Amino acid sequence: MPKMTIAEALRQGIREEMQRDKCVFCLGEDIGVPGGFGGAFTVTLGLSDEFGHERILDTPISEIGIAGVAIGAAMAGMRPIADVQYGDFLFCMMDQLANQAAKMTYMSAGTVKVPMVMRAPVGATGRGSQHAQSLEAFFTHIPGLKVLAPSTAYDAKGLLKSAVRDDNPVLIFEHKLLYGSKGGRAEKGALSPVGFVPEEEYLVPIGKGIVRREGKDVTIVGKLLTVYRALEAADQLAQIGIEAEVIDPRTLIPLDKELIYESVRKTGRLVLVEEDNLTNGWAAELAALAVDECFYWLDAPVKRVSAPDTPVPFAPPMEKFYVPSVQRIIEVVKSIF
Amino acid sequence: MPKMTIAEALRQGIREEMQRDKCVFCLGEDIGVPGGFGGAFTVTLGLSDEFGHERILDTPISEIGIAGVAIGAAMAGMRPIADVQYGDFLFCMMDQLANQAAKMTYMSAGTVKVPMVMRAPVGATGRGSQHAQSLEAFFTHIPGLKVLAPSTAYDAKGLLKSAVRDDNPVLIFEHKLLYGSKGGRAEKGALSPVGFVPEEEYLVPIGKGIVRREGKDVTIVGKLLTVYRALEAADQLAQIGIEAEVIDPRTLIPLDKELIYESVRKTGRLVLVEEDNLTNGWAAELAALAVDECFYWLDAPVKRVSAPDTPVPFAPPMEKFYVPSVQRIIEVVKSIF
Amino acid sequence: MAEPIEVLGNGKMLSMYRTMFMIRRFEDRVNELYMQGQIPSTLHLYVGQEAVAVGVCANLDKDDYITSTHRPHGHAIAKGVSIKSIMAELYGKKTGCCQGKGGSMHVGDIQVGMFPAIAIVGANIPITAGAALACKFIHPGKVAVSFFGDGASNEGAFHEGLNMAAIWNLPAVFVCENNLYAASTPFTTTFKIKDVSERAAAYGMLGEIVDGNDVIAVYNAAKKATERARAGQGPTLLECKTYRQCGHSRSDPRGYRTKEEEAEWIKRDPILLLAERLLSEGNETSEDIKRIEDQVNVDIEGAIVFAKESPDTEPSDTLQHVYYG
Amino acid sequence: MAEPIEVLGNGKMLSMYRTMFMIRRFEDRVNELYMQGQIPSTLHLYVGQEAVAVGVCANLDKDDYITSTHRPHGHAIAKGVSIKSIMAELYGKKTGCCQGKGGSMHVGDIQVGMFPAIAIVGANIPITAGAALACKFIHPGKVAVSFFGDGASNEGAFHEGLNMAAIWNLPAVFVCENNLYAASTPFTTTFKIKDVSERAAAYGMLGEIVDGNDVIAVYNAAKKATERARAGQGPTLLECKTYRQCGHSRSDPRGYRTKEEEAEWIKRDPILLLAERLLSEGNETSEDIKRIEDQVNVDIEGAIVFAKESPDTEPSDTLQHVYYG
Ligand SMILES: Cc1ncc(C[n+]2csc(CCOP(=O)(O)OP(=O)(O)O)c2C)c(N)n1
Ligand SMILES: Cc1ncc(C[n+]2csc(CCOP(=O)(O)OP(=O)(O)O)c2C)c(N)n1
Ligand SMILES: [Mg+2]
Ligand SMILES: [Mg+2]
Repeated sequence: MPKMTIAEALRQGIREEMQRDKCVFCLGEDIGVPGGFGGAFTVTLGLSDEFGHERILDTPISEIGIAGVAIGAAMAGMRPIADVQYGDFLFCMMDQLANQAAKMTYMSAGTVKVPMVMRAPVGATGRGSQHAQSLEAFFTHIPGLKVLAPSTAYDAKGLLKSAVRDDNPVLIFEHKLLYGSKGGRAEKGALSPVGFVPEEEYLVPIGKGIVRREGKDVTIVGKLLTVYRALEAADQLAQIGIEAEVIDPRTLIPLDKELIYESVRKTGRLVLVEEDNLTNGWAAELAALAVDECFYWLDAPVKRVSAPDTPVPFAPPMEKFYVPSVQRIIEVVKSIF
Repeated sequence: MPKMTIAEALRQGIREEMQRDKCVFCLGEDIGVPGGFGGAFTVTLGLSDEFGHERILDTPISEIGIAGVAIGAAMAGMRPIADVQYGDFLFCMMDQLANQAAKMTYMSAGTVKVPMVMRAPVGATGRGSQHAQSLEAFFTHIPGLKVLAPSTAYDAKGLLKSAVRDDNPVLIFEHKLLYGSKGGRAEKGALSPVGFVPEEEYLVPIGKGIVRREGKDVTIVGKLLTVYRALEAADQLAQIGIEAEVIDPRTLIPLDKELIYESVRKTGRLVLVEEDNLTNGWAAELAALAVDECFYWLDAPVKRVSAPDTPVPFAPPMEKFYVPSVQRIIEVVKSIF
Repeated sequence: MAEPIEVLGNGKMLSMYRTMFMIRRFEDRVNELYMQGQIPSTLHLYVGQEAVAVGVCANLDKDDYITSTHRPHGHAIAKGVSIKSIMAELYGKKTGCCQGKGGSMHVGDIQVGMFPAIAIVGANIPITAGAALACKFIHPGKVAVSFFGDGASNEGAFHEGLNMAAIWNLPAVFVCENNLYAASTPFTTTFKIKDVSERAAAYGMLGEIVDGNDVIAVYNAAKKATERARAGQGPTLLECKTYRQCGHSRSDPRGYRTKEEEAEWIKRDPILLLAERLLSEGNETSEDIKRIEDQVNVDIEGAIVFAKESPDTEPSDTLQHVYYG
Repeated sequence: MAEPIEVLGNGKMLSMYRTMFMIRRFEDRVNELYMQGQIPSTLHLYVGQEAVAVGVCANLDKDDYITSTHRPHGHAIAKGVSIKSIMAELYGKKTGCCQGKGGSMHVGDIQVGMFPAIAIVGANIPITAGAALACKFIHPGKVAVSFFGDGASNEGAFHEGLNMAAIWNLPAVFVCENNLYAASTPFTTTFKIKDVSERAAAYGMLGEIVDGNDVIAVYNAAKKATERARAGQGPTLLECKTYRQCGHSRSDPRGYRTKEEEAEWIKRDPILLLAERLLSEGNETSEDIKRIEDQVNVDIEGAIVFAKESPDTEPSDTLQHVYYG
């Protein structure tokens, strides 16, 4: 089985789905230009040679248009895979995603479907406030959308393929430091996990989380980059006798709640780690679920290790402070023992 | 002291601020057209006669432009009061609010200010999915913005005046069923609270909540319309011996956390009521704060009485089901005793 | 611009007359029922603009697509959505075209190629480009048509959608119904140009203007535009000059315009104009026309009865259809 | 288009030369330092477009406003932001013009009328209209100028912002730097029109095209546009045809364009062109020019030293400046 980066796994997933179904196509900025980048993080690199420029469609810088075209094409029978170069630009197409894509099926009483995928890179990478945000929490609050957050190459390909086949609008959030993009598009300080990815067909079901590390003392839930931070923290915590269970939900909407409840009911402690502003972040929802559904099992306050309530600063010392660190996770976990 | 509706109180507040400071002006769609509506809910009715069409500026249907113009004018020394006809349209200007207005002061290290106000009517009123949403939770998640939610005429005028004088971008969410708009613009099934509003100058400070009803058994926090639903529920609960304390935060960002903590530490029970989708709503943040800061005082699970995770349906029986009812609040409160 | 009526033939003329009259009666009755409090919510009526929807849709068949706006009843009827299901939707009944989920501003029926109407001004425009892209890919010969107002052309969505349709040479027709007002705001308040169609040039697109109250003129202009689109010759921005005879929504006293202006336009009522031509050039008799109108009235009253007698939605229906399938 | 050099006078010419050369050297050195890993993040350099920023800003003073983009170094230098504070910002130092909060894509200094640069393509355009509105209200005679690229004119924000500026006759100048590419995407891929300036007509706005590599031509065109704006005669869309000699960002191999095309444009390097005119028409000597360049090099090396020796930010600085005051 070949080893792949997340960028390669996504590319392979797109390739397989485009080969399988002629209604699948990609649209976005700079995704297929000859001699170009293959998207901001090389995910579509080379695909326009394989599939041509009609199916790897380079768009104007028009995010409303990209989303609108994807929605219209999807309602008329296609299966678009759209992308934005940075998740921050989803705000430019927010109406199309929140008011249109998410509501068409509902307003039509289930007679219209919008099978589209929107991919968005997130995470702070030294680019300042407008190329760094994590937008998951805005979209987990919009009924009608599904929201995915793959953190491994295996999940990236498997979830992308499931997303393309889903009959609903699906957002896939991808972390810039996990892509493993190469060459001129590589990211400084990237983690770039490489993993075994079957070349043959497989799907990762939407709505199933996974326990990345078993433990009996505390449950730590992370997503994307913070899954890795949590795992590193767990290893260090083990050395002082705290066995942390680390959960990667993989899908944010629909959420595998039972997996989390089970773990919390076992450990009695919950720490949530995300690279996003604290107030009204996704972690708030998990805390709210836990204090409702697991109240009688909780032995300590539910803690959130999030970014502070500030825009993302540029200078490295501040950005480092902004993103939840292994050290902060360890301290917070210790604080509830 | 005269009695006013919220629409009248807002109008009076705008009038006073425009008289006080020539840099204050209004912009929006249909706000000043002669013989027109004075905005979708009559708040600016008549003001263009008083202040002229330069200061009550009718705009094209261009939400990106409205927000962008407000931001640029604010950074260059004006104090714009912009509005959207329905809160749902804030999604059309999301980039300007989230990426621009909220970040200019930060990115400039505090050297640039954006003293603008954006008013937005929210709430379900029989208009279907795209004229009905409550968008508070999207904006409480954006550092750099302040978010207000006045539920009485007194607070509406006092908070609006504070917002106009604030040197930061302030969003004011107003509930359609609370305006008390008259004539052709009246709302079916409106609550239209009327209250005493001093004609002279007064301010309601941003960041101070208020206890609307004292009680020792359970804390209920609502906002906008659900404050009234909570109060009604509290009266009925009193008849079965449950004394509920009802809190109206009035300001969502910055939030008067201590007021809520104090109450929860006293009652040991917390129920959150909001007219918004459950998942990742504003109530999630309050639950997350409580389970962290009040954990050892909580005697029961923290409960949320929210709208279900669906778009807003059109037909009255469904819409009625969607919006949290007095009955649902009562049942949920009983369920934790 | 308008071809002699013979070219089209009386059959076509009469069927367009029938549909225009159907829309008019539908809106008039809906307005009465709304005033009586039988229909909930708010309404944006199409009175006076019937020639646009009918003249355009007479060039479309079931598997061509249209997108619409907050003012969609006329488009829906012209595209062939059953008046029973539209009426029932306005009543919020389970038998409505959106089973009560959508309401007036979101009527549609994918079975006849109409997506749920979109009440976010301008948002339907790039979506139309997307549907047109799908036509190009998988429904050759089909077109996607977007209806929107003068005000909508000030939205960023208009700009992005038209440019994409132009550069990809998509089979789309963008029908701008310029009724001189965006809600209460006069055209001249928000445009420094004379005609919306001037904006087509900004995208290298063909722009045309037609008398939106002359259904034959609209029909012919739309015929050219749809034929070009079907033949792979690209999109058109078709501006139809027309007038909303009623208020913008609900009870709108229309204080922002003069009674004289209204009178001028009502003189050029599109249904009146067509009736006159049918009598003169088409030498139909007023009996023929009366017969059509009587039948329409019967149908509409039938739709009202159907709507009233249809079952209400269940509260728990709220929870269905958030996701497809 | 370009007036004879005498009209402008050698003083002006030399100072524009100085600023253009300053930008060029600044970008070249920044690129070296970036490649050496001394400067973090990513960079969008302005090499080849210097004549636009300089020719336009030579018509502005400290209290006129400009908004910029992801490619702002040239605009900042031309508007008078100190190169020390820009350099320090790129290094992420506390002495930077944004105290390390902004970085390359957000440099600015309100003291000299430059808002933080906006890296959301097109988003600065309606904001410029807003600043122009404020000029009209409270800063009579002042103008607001927006710099943006060809790609930005496909954003909805462009459409809405230009229309508002036009209908309100605002003192704004919209400077489109058409460098033929949006990142890797050639102009012709996303435009069916020949020139961005054609879009001005869609708003009833004046549109002009100028050779963006001829600083005198840019200066004169911007002079007319800013004078019109200051005199209350409304906004202009000024398209400057130019070329980005460097890559789009960081290490961009520029495989999407030919070396021949690059060579053609480099032949018309704006700094070279001005130098030639100074020597011929301006009859300056190469010594005069050399003297200017030497001084600039000294200043820039000084800025680099300043940046390197400046203190880093503290982690806890992150928490400041979320709100004003
Ligand atoms: C994005 C957005 N902004 C504002 C509104 C409120 N609104 C509804 S209809 C309307 C006027 C639309 O004018 P026009 O496009 O000319 O269509 P018409 O009503 O004349 O048919 C407005 C402002 C909306 N629905 N969507
Ligand atoms: C809204 C938005 N979409 C996409 C991007 C990513 N992006 C940054 S620069 C760029 C190209 C801009 O092209 P142009 O406007 O011509 O300016 P140039 O880079 O040529 O100076 C793109 C697509 C962005 N920053 N903002
Ligand atoms: Mg109109
Ligand atoms: Mg460019």
